[in-house]
Amino acid sequence: MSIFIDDSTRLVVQGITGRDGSFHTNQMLEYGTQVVAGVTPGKGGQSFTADNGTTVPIFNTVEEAVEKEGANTSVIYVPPAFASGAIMEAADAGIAFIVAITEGIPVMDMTRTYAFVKDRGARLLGPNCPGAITPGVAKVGIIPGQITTPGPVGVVSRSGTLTYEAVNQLTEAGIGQSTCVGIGGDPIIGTNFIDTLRAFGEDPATEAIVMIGEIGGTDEQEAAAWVQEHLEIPVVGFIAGQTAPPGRQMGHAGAIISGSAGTAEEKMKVFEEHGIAVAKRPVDIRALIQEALAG
Amino acid sequence: MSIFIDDSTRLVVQGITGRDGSFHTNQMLEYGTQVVAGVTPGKGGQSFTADNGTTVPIFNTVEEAVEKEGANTSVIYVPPAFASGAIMEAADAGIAFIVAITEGIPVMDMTRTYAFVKDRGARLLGPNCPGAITPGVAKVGIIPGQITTPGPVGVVSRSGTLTYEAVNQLTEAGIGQSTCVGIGGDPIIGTNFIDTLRAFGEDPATEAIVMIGEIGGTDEQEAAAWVQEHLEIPVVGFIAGQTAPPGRQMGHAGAIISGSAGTAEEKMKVFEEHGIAVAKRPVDIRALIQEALAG
Amino acid sequence: MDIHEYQAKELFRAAGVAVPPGEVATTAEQAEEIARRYGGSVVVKAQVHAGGRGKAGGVKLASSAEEAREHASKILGMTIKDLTVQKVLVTPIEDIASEAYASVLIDRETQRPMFMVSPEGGVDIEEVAENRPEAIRKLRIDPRYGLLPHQAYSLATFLYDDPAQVKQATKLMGQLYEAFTSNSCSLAEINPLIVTPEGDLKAIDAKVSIDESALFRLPEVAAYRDLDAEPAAETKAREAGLSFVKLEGDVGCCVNGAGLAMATMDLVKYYGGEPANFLDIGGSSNPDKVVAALEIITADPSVKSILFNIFGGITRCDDVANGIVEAARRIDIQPPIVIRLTGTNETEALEILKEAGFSAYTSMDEVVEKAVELAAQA
Amino acid sequence: MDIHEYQAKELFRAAGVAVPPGEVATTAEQAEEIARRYGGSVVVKAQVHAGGRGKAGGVKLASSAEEAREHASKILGMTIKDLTVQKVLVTPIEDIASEAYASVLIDRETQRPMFMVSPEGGVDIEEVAENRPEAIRKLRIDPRYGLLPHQAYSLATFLYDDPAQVKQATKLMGQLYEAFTSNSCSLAEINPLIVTPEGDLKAIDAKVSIDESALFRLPEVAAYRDLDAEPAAETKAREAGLSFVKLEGDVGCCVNGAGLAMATMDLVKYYGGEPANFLDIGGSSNPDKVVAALEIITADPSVKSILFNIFGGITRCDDVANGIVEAARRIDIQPPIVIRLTGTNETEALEILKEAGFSAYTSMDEVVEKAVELAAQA
Repeated sequence: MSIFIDDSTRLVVQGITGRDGSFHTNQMLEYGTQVVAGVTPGKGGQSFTADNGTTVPIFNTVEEAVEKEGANTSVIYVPPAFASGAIMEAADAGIAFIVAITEGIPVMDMTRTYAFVKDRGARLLGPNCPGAITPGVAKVGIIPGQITTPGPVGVVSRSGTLTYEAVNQLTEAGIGQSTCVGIGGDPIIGTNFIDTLRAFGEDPATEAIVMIGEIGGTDEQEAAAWVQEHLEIPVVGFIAGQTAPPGRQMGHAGAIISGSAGTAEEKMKVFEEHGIAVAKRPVDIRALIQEALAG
Repeated sequence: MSIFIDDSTRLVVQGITGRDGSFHTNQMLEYGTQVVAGVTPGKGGQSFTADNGTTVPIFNTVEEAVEKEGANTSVIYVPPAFASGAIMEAADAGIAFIVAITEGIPVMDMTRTYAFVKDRGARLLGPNCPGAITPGVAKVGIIPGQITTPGPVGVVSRSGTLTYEAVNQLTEAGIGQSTCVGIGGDPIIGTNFIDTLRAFGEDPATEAIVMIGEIGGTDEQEAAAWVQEHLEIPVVGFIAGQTAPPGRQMGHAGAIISGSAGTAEEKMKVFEEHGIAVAKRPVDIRALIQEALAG
Repeated sequence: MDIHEYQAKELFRAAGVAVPPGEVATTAEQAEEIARRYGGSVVVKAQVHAGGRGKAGGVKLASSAEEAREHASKILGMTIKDLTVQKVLVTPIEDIASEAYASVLIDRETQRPMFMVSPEGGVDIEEVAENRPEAIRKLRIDPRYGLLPHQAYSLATFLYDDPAQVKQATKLMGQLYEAFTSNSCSLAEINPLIVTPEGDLKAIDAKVSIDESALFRLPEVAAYRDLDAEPAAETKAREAGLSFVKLEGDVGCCVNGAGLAMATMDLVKYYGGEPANFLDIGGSSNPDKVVAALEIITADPSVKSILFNIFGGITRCDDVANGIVEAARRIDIQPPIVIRLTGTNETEALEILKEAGFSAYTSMDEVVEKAVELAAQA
Repeated sequence: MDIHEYQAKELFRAAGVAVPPGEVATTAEQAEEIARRYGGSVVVKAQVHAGGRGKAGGVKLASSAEEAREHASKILGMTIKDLTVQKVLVTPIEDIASEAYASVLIDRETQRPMFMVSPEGGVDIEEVAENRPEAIRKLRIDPRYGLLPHQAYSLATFLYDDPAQVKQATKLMGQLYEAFTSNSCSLAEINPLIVTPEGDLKAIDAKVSIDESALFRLPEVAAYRDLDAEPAAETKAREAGLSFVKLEGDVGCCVNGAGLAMATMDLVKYYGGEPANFLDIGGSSNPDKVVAALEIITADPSVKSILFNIFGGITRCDDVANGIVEAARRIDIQPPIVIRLTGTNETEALEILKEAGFSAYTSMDEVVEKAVELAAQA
């Protein structure tokens, strides 16, 4: 078992003919993901031929991809100016799980888009996220498949490459993952820590969770309180940004300490108060999760 | 029993200090309606003294009227430019049943307002409607109380004075009403025929229904189909506008025959096809409803 | 409120829609001059609030400025559906590769703005709807979000295959929607929407109706109202706060409430008469309104009897009675008046009327029968 | 992107907010001339992207044009939080009856724009939030509907009792929200919002941050970027598509991904070092970016060792390796470089680096320890 993606995932790639879209479609196909359609307005009727010889039909609209190929999941690699529209198109076409990789979508667009996706009852992951991977089954997004291995640990993270680091630590220590989810670092995201933790909590295959946060906002604090109240499996936490100065944005639009709120120190303290074991270094995740699984 | 309003109705009057608002607050109080609050921004803290000596507290916002007086129903007598905002304020404050009397609210405003009210889970009656009355219990709006009498017939109508005519016919013939509802003649209204018929269908006190339509649109046709499929009690129908010329708006914003659609002839035909007895004249409603009740 | 084609085109242009140039003339000489500036090859189009202008001879092609003048002199002053043509629009002839249809209106069923587009333009869209419904695409717009990019694109692909035209049409849908919402339209229609041989989309004809209720905050659009283009009686009625529509019969009707007014007209017909008008005096009972109503009704020479049907609610019957008495003092009313008053302050009203020598009834059927009888006798 | 107070006021004025006049001076003489035009009684305010200007001596009242010149000559060129003041805003002194606070920002929790208003203005709103939270009203706005009239009214009544002020404030809330949304702000703040003795509301200080992601469609706002007001290294980084923040330590960091970059800095500290910077080269692996990154890092004289931590995903390790080799050819890099590369094309990358004589690691802890050690030895 897993969360968000499994062997019933039928993926449509929005922006399949773009640079990133085509590169990652190859990667996803190679990993075994069922990529059933691509969408590029104006290129409907053409098809995408992968490095491994697979061909994927291209449509003008997501609606057609749903009707003709039964797509139920979408991944979005379109430029920021059009990404918000692409998300709404997917939700409007009945796609249940939408993964937006695109970085740099205007926040004002996302406030409306987030509301739209909720109105349509779909789940959005991201934007500005690496996507999700269920090791050995399917990947949707850009997480490198080779660093993952199937197993009992769910990974959820606001970061991209830091997620890879954490997953890699687990894999190197021989600990597999149920699903790895990058929720994205933007101020407005479709799926937050609690949403993901809840899904892991309902997944029988997930026995422990690694949660990777960073400075800025209060998502981690709220997640910690939720974990203590609702979750029965153990959680190991890590927070990046102990050395980040207040008031400066650290790459991610959301990674900024405003006034005295959102420091790494505060978040780590709240984690510990709510029974989440805190890793001081990424490498410490190994021992803590081993302990948790043994516990 | 009744629909929409009963003895638990606790009414707030939005625009209570205006000309229409104060006149009808008097009328509603006199009829026995529990008018628990009034709202006029800037006049919070004052109170409204009715002709019969009752005083009603005035608040700046509906929110206060709900918090302090437990208002659950609102009636709106504010000018068209502000009426749409007043409806949204009521819905946002948790009012469950909102009656908008105001005529001339821009349709574009109402498209958003209608969506807002639905989002908040409230019911809107109107705008541009005479409101509703449950004879002997309470009235919300402007239907003259003296022409009604309690009994088993539900009345629903797109029109104002034509509703009075129909109700008066019933009362003169000794046939009482459960609730009389004027849904309003605007193109965009909160509660349509089917919504009202459904409520009557679920009301054990209603044994037959009078439905009064007019030219324009297809609401009556859809209602007729719904009646045949879902309603177990008899319905008597009347349609105004047999002599109305196509393409001309007859007073109501919605009363216009567009092309060949929405004629009185068509609607009467559809009524008969779906088992609704059609009164040729308002006076014929008497006999038909007597038959229906006897049947 | 209907506005003229040239006004609709102004609104469309302001929203960015590609509309060919054009100017309005009120004389044949002006039309000639405009046509000369456009090189002579123009269309002269009657500006009246009526459909079927083409069939009525109100739209003519000219190949020279002189011909444009001749056409204009024929069209100006002609009558189309009872309306006298007082202005013509002179606009260059466009070459046409294909014609499509696009409009936005308010869909009563879903309570939302709705697009209707069809690749079959330049024809009566109602006919297309009836005969080939599959040639029409309807799309409702959620007012909370407006027209979304993928919706505009899907409308465009329903009309065109060529990517360049799809791109233009996608943009145009947004502009049309913007024109619709920012001007509080009840209808905004382009028919035909053409593609020129060069591949450019252009709005050749435009029809727009504005929601009267929104005019208070759209002063520039409100100024589009062309009083010359509507019957004088309707102007007078609107200014007095009445709602009036002229009909063909001889029984003048004065009623409070639109539904009751229609039911009254229907009852006139039921008893063998023909109503002369629809007239709703509205909810208020200002005696001045009643006077204005009687002035409008009596100005129609075909009226043979006058029928009042008042159900007092907000409307006070005594106010109406006073209005009738006042009007009888001020104007010379020839046709006989019969009156039905019931509801609020009915007793006082009947007293007032009786003193002034009017006959009053309390039943709708009685009064209508009487009015029909009086008209027949006249 | 932070913009200056005078720019923020321009955006507010454009949305209709009542903002007192004001002009910008870059010399003391200009300041004097502006002050003279305003009658001499002015405030001279440093225009830098930093809070606490008042405490730092960057805001001074003048009662004559001469005094304004003196203030300006002191403020221009002064350093506030590492930033040199290059412009001052000269604006008339306003008499103040009361001060309030109003802002709109993005609330991460509800994913919506949020108003924050307080009748306690002119002070640090964070302090108010901590000590007297009941003095702050927060209101989330549903982006599907925008600010509704009753919401604006309820914010206004939280600030004022006087009906005339409530009316002005209701209007102002709409204008502030309009400024916030139409300029894609992440923050739009008025502090203080004053009432003059005459009862007029005015925005005396303004602070606005713009969402960088929206600048592509806001060319006029994008032009507000003041390159002189930010460190040259950050300008260079942004232009190269990098994300860079200068810190106080001596271990230069070059990482792909913001989270990993922060974790790397933290690990430097863990092993007893201090990071010299935050630097995220982003997802793409263009060798030119790596060259630009090394140029920026080596331009900082406090850097004693340079640490690369690359986890290849989209980023290809061989591209990064090539960038490092290329940079070493083009620029003279003094501090020692240690490199950790893992992930996509790792093997090729290690080969490239080995050939060029660089030491490479595959574990994050190893490489950080080594970099800290090297910095300590330098």
